[in-house]
Amino acid sequence: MVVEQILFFALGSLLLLAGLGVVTLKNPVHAAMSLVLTFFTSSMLWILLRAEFLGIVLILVYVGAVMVLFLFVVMMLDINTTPLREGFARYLPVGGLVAALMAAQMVAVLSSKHFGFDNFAPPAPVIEGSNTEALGMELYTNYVYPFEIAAVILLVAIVAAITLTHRKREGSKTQDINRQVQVRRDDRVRIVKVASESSEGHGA
Amino acid sequence: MLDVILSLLIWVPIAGGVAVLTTGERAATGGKWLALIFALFTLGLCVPLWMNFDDASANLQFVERAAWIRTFNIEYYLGIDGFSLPLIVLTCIVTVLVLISAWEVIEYKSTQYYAAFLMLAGMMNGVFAAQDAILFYVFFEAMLIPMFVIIGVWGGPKRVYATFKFFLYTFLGSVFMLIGLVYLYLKGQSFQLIDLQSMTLNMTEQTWLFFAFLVAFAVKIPMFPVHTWLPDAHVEAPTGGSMVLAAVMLKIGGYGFLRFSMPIAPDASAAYAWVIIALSLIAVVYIGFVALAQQDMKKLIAYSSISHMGFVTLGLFIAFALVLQKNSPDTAALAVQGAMVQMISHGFVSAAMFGAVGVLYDRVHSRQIADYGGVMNTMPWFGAFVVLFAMANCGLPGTSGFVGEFMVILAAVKANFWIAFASALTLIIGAAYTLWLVKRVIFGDVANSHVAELKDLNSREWIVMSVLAFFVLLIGLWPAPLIDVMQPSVEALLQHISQTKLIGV
Amino acid sequence: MIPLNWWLILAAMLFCISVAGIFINRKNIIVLLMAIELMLLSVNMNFVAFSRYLDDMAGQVFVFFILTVAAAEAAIGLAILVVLFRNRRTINVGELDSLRG
Amino acid sequence: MITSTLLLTIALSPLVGAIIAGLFGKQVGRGGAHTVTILGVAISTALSLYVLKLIAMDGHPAVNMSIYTWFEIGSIKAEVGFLVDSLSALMMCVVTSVSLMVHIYTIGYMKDDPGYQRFFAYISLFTFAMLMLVMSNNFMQLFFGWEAVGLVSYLLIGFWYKRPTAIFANLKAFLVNRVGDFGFLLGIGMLLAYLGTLDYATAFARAPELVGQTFTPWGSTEWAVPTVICILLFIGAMGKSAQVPLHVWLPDSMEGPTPISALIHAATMVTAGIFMVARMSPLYELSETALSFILVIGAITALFMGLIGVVQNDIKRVVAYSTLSQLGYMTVALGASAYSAAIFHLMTHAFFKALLFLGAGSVIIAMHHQQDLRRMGGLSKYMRVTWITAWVGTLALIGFPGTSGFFSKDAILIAVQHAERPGATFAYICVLLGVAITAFYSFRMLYLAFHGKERFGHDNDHAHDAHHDDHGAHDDHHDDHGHHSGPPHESPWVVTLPLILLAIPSLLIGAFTAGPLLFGNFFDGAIFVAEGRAPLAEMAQHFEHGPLAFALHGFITVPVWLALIGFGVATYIYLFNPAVAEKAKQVLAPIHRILDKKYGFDELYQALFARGSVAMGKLFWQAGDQAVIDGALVNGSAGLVARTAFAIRRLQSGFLYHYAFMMILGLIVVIGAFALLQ
Repeated sequence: MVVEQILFFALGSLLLLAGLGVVTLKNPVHAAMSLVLTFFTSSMLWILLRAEFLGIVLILVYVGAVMVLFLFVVMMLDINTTPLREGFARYLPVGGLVAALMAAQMVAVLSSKHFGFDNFAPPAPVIEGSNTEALGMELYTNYVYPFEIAAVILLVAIVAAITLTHRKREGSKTQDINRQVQVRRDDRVRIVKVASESSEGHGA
Repeated sequence: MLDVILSLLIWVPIAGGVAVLTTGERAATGGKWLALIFALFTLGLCVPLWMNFDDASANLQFVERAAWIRTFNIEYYLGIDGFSLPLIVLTCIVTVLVLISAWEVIEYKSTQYYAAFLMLAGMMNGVFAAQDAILFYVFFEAMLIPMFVIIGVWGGPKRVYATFKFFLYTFLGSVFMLIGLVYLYLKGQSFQLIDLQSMTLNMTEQTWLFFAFLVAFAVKIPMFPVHTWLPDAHVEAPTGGSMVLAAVMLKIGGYGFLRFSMPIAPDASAAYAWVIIALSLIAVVYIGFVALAQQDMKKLIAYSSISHMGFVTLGLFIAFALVLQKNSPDTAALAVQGAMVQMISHGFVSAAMFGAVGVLYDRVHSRQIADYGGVMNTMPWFGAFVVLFAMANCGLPGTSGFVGEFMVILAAVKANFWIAFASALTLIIGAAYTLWLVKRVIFGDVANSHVAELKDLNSREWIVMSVLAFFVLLIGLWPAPLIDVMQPSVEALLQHISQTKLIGV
Repeated sequence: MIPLNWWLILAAMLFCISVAGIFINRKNIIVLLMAIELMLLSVNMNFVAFSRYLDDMAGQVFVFFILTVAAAEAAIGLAILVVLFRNRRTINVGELDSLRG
Repeated sequence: MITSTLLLTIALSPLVGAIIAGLFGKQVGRGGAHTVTILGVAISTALSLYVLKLIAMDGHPAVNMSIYTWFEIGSIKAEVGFLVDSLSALMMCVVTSVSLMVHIYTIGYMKDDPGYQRFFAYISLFTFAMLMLVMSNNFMQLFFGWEAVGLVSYLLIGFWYKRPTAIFANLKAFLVNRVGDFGFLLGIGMLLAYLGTLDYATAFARAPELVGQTFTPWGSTEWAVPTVICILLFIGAMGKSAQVPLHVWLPDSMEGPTPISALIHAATMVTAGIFMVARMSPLYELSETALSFILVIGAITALFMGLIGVVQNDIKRVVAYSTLSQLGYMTVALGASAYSAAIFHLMTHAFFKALLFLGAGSVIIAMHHQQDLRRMGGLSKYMRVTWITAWVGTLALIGFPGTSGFFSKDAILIAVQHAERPGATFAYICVLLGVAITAFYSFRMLYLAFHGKERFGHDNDHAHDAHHDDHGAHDDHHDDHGHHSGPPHESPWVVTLPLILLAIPSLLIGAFTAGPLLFGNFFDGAIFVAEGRAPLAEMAQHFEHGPLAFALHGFITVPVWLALIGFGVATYIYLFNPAVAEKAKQVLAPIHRILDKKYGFDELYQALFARGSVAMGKLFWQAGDQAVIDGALVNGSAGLVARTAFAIRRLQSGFLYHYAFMMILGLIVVIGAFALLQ
């Protein structure tokens, strides 16, 4: 049991450090990298919590897709970050104060008499079967309908992202098959009657 | 025909208004004649109404009942008694006079001007004939729209401010009344006035209802603190507009007290009667002095009509003291009759005064007293009429102005000497500001070139002035027919308010 | 054995860090978006922890849905960012206040 | 037999004349106007005399009938009706006869005035109003007549509406009358409240019930109800009959044409107040304090107004102040509950005062509308008839034994002497002094106008232009008709005939009517005097052996001696050496200034009431209406809404981070609330 605790503390502190990094690092790319680190540590934690499918999915979805997107955008747009950074020091105390206040509030709420977690039973024994199987069972029976909606949401996201950013690039040649097929003979051919050059003299 | 006469009185003018609207601008004179025909027809309807009105009974007559909104059992319920009849006749007369007086004066969209007045007349008749609270409320609100248009479109330079102020003031007031009515409905499941009046209510309910109705009708009368919209509305309104506004629309406040506040919440009214009496006395004296300091003719007459309307509320509410403490029902009847006659007579007198100012305004386009002087030299007949109406305004016996005030002051002496003392001051203050106006405008030497080339009354103005003079003198010299018509209703009202509603609760 | 409390406190700390992040660099949208991702992550942490301790798969299912939503949100956020950049040549929040009242 | 048609014709014929002359003036023309009006008034005069004969001679009982109901509410009834008894019959005759004289006189006086028809319409309308007042049998119609008479006097004073002083005077007259009517109406209100009826007969029958009742105006003070009612009614009389505090309008009403000064401001309207108190004698007898109040007010008016008459230079104002003082005498008689003496003096005064006024009018015509006594003198040579009749009038005025004035004034003096009422001695002193002063100023006027050096002289036209005496009211209205210079000449017969017709009763009527009126039972039905009081009893003994003996006896009484003193002083100053007048003026300069300023009443009222109320009106209007109600409440609330809206608008700053910050703030608040509330 002790190993678990050690692991928990190590990963937890790493997680917090990475989170801090995301927020404080100057260069957005470094911030993105620290966010990736955050995701990794949290997926390990999730595995610790025996939610291994989700841990893997987290890596795949977030790190694979979202972070790549972030980096792609950061790199593509030549954003000069200098103006974005100033005011950092000025707002640090306020930010810190608010964060501390919220943390205090949450801790007060969580550990106090409301939820009564302190006398919460220790984790139940190992559940049978693999986590993925259980998740699949749950997902495709009780939560089919929300699952479909989630799919629709993703579709909406795709369509929205494309329509927003799509630009019509001028000068790109495309064939309009339909019009090509409808062409008829006399659109293209014109017969012209020209008088033959006669010998008896050049016109009066 | 008799059993539908009230609906005719309401819907004929409104239909007439619509018909005149359709004639459009091209056939302006045709439209005007059509409007006049409709107005005269409505006035003609009043004759059988008055003839067949049985002035011995106090219960409703010419009753029409039809379901309107079943879910809240609101009914299209019409009926008149002694209080409504004279007011309806007054409305019809004033409407005809207003149409005549605006014949050549209004060129800009004249048919719409006429249509607005016809619709206004129809709705006012509706207010006086409605016996269902919601029907009353609908007409009460609908009436604002034509008036809003009349002042808003054909008014003077600052008309927008004036119309908004007028509309918002009245509208705010009437919202409180609606809350009161809804509460009553929830308690008694009915909107008919008869049921509302007979419903037993405890003191707190009555107090709340009384103050809700007070806000609505105090704005309309107008009573002291909420009166500032009237001078602005009158200064900016066209002549016809201020004639109707002064002659009839102010009476709806008084009529409202008679129909709603007093019968529905008699104990609260009796308990808070001193509030109304104090406000009325302020209106009579304070506004009298304010009228003295005016430079604008229309503002002066507007303040004078607030002061005269102070008598109406005074007459109505000293009746409580007379019936309950002094238990002399006859003097209480004298007070309420005085209030009613004051309403009718003020209708004619103030319409005439505004008509007179209108005659001058049409010629010189100024309402400032300083711009006039010695009008009598160039317009002798107009001068004679103005002196007559000025005398009626300061309550000279023999004119209608005197009858109402005389009865209210006499009744007030019995109620409390000092109330009578304060209200009788109007004899002096009223005479002071009216005759000072007459002195500066009518008498004296010809003041300036404008006055020099004034022409005397033309035939149209002659008709308006002589009809109003006839009624002012008729009520002044022989008020008996008007009073006998109202007597049974007054006695019924007094009998009703003498019983307290608190026994059961 | 790790009591549930710790997990919750850990998630709460993470959440507060992301809130601080929003405060600190108020001008840089990208970091803002990242902070939001961080928030979502901390929420997911809670869910997983509850699902584990209450032995109920619903928590994990919900995390699954949050992931989809988060991805969609990030995608659209970046798309807006790109469009914004194209029109205004800058994504510095300080200069973008044309929608003020 | 007095029937309702008879009484209606008496009352309405002047009205018909007025309507025809007024509304159809153009069509009827000048001749038509005055014939129709004079015809109307003549009819009512004849019928009134017939009625008086019936009631006085043939003992016809008093008539009390109602014509139509004005309004009827439960037990309260107000009708239009007639009560004709000895008192009102006498008043009807006085009113109609004087009015007839004035109508005839006006033909001459207003000969070339553009408003000719209008003037005739007004004076016969006035006669109608006065008759309605005199003949009424209930308080409502009395009030109607009361205010109608005030209206017509307003119209007549302001007849020449082009002149600013005239329209100022008529507004002042109407407002002061209205102050009187204010008290009068409250009196009627109290009567209705306590007796429940407006009708004379029932009111007088129930009057004794009032004796015990008290009225608590405020807190603990208790007032006797009859006293309050009588004083309030008397305030009305003070307004109408111009007693001291409310007298300011009468001298100014001289702005109107002279005929109306004679008719309204000497003979009829001003006596309405006296008539009303006499008519209400059953009420007045119930309250001692009210009677002594009347006594004191009358005495003050009699003495102090006479004093002012001494310093007046305008002929009409001298006569006006003498009217004021004579009215004071009548009020004093009422105060001494010698109502019959007051009415008797009222009648005789009507005749000789109208005579004096019309005489003054004839002088004014002759002097081409010059009213200033200092511009006249020695007119006796040119105007014999006016001069003689002026003498007759003056003798009657000062109460020269034998003349009608002597009988009526003596009756008052004796009545006051014997009245045992608080204030009686003070009144007696004032009245006695008044006799001397009356003699002094009336002879002063007589000498300045008719005797002595001709001061108008050749500088006739000079008299017209610049020289404007402070209150010398030139009728500049008349200048346009081309004044022909040259010596003054006697007025046409139309003017002199009324003078003569009025001179006869001024001399003789006293002797004939003193007996029955004062001591006989002429007024039995109408005037009620409480048993204990018989003010005229002592005079009755002197009167057994006929009026002539009484007149001779008069020579040795105190008042006549005082009159002779006054006459002597006036003759010495104004006939033999006028310089004394100037010297006296310097010596008594302060007194002269006070008198000239008419005790400052006018300035006080003008400043306090006129300007004061306008200022108060402005204050209420600017401060009250504009600032408080409009500014603060109406536009103020609108402004408030606008300001709050602007403040909220700034929250939408457009910066993303502000919105984020607000979201997080909301989150913290929610968690905080959740944590706290659990």
